Amino acid sequence: IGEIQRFLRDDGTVKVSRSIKESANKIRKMKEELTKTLGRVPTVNEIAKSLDMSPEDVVFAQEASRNLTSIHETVYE
Amino acid sequence: MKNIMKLAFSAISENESFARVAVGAFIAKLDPTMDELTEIKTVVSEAVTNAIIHGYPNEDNGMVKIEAELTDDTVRIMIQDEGVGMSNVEEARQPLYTSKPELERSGMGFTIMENFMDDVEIRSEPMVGTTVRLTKRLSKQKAMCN
Amino acid sequence: MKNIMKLAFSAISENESFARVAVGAFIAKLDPTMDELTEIKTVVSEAVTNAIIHGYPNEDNGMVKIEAELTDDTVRIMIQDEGVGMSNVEEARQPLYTSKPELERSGMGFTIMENFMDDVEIRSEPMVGTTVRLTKRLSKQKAMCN
Ligand SMILES: Nc1ncnc2c1ncn2[C@@H]1O[C@H](COP(=O)(O)OP(=O)(O)O)[C@@H](O)[C@H]1O
Ligand SMILES: Nc1ncnc2c1ncn2[C@@H]1O[C@H](COP(=O)(O)OP(=O)(O)O)[C@@H](O)[C@H]1O
Ligand SMILES: [Mg+2]
Ligand SMILES: [Mg+2]
Repeated sequence: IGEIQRFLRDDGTVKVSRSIKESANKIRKMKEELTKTLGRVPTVNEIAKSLDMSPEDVVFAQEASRNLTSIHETVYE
Repeated sequence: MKNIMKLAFSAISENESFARVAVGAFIAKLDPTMDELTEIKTVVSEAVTNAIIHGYPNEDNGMVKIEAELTDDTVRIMIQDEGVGMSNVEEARQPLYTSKPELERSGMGFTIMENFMDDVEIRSEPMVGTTVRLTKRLSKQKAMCN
Repeated sequence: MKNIMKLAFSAISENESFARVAVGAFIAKLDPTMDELTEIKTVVSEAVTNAIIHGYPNEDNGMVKIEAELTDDTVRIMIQDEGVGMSNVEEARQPLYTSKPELERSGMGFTIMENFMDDVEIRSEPMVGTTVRLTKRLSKQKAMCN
């Protein structure tokens, strides 16, 4: 059961829309940073490793933020 | 309105996190909480891992199928393999039961599914395969402004 | 080793970003650059949007199919609908050509696909549907130490 509890995060009741936006910001910053240090565009794995995420989750977070931003814009602006 | 997706992919462990994210991305439009998303991704992992390591222990060309359906605030997910199947589903569902202790399996896969989902249905037939159906109703107290 | 995934989903525009993530997450294991990832997600968007708005203009139950295949550093993606089809594919491929100027379409979908992918093949038949096949070889100059 400890195993189950480990899956639960402290910020668990936060909406995906908000949490994902934070990850997406980190991805954007990490991409800029790595582009400078590597002198080229980083790969998905390079971003994933530096943020301790899975490459698939990098793809998801990046996309979800794009999507939610556009929903936000159409609904609230 | 009903929204459906069907997915099939090579039964190799590299595809496990792809399956988690694909299902996660599909349900994301219901705007679940992070807990709900984590729970759903976790149960998908468990069921997909089972299909890959237990369903197709010796096969290279096996495919895992997933179907997901969204209606209002309810998520239905089916995970299916056409692998070796099980003869005793009741035994397999017991907490800590594993047929592969040598692989350091925890035997907690089905227990995790039962904990995180509202309903878990398992059908299996030896030499035909295994179908797991999971249902979860998402909470409705949504944050209105973010 | 070949890795395959097949996907089918309701032809509704909410699923466009799901399709982008599903394909993006599937190819993530080839470790594309962030730019290659964006290119592939963009072409998937274009083809899926075409299937939804042009392929199924009046239908509610249409399904869009995607198949993707990874071999070494090559990604092959097929996007298919069983919608209205096209009678003149050559015309449709022209930059700026659109049959729906009233929807503020840019007419650049196929041009974008051709720019971002190494190969673009379109088959279409009126009343049968449209199949777009896209191929891209990923760059190999990757950092070796990971
Ligand atoms: N898809 C499947 N095909 C065949 N057998 C399965 C499948 N899923 C589960 N099982 C059987 O049920 C047992 C319990 O599964 P689970 O609770 O996930 O524990 P674990 O995977 O750690 O063994 C497995 O050890 C296996 O014998
Ligand atoms: N899946 C499809 N089914 C039917 N017609 C299509 C499909 N995809 C493209 N077309 C036709 O090709 C034209 C050009 O497509 P595209 O270059 O993406 O421009 P746009 O989508 O902006 O019109 C469309 O306007 C439409 O007439
Ligand atoms: Mg298991
Ligand atoms: Mg278009």
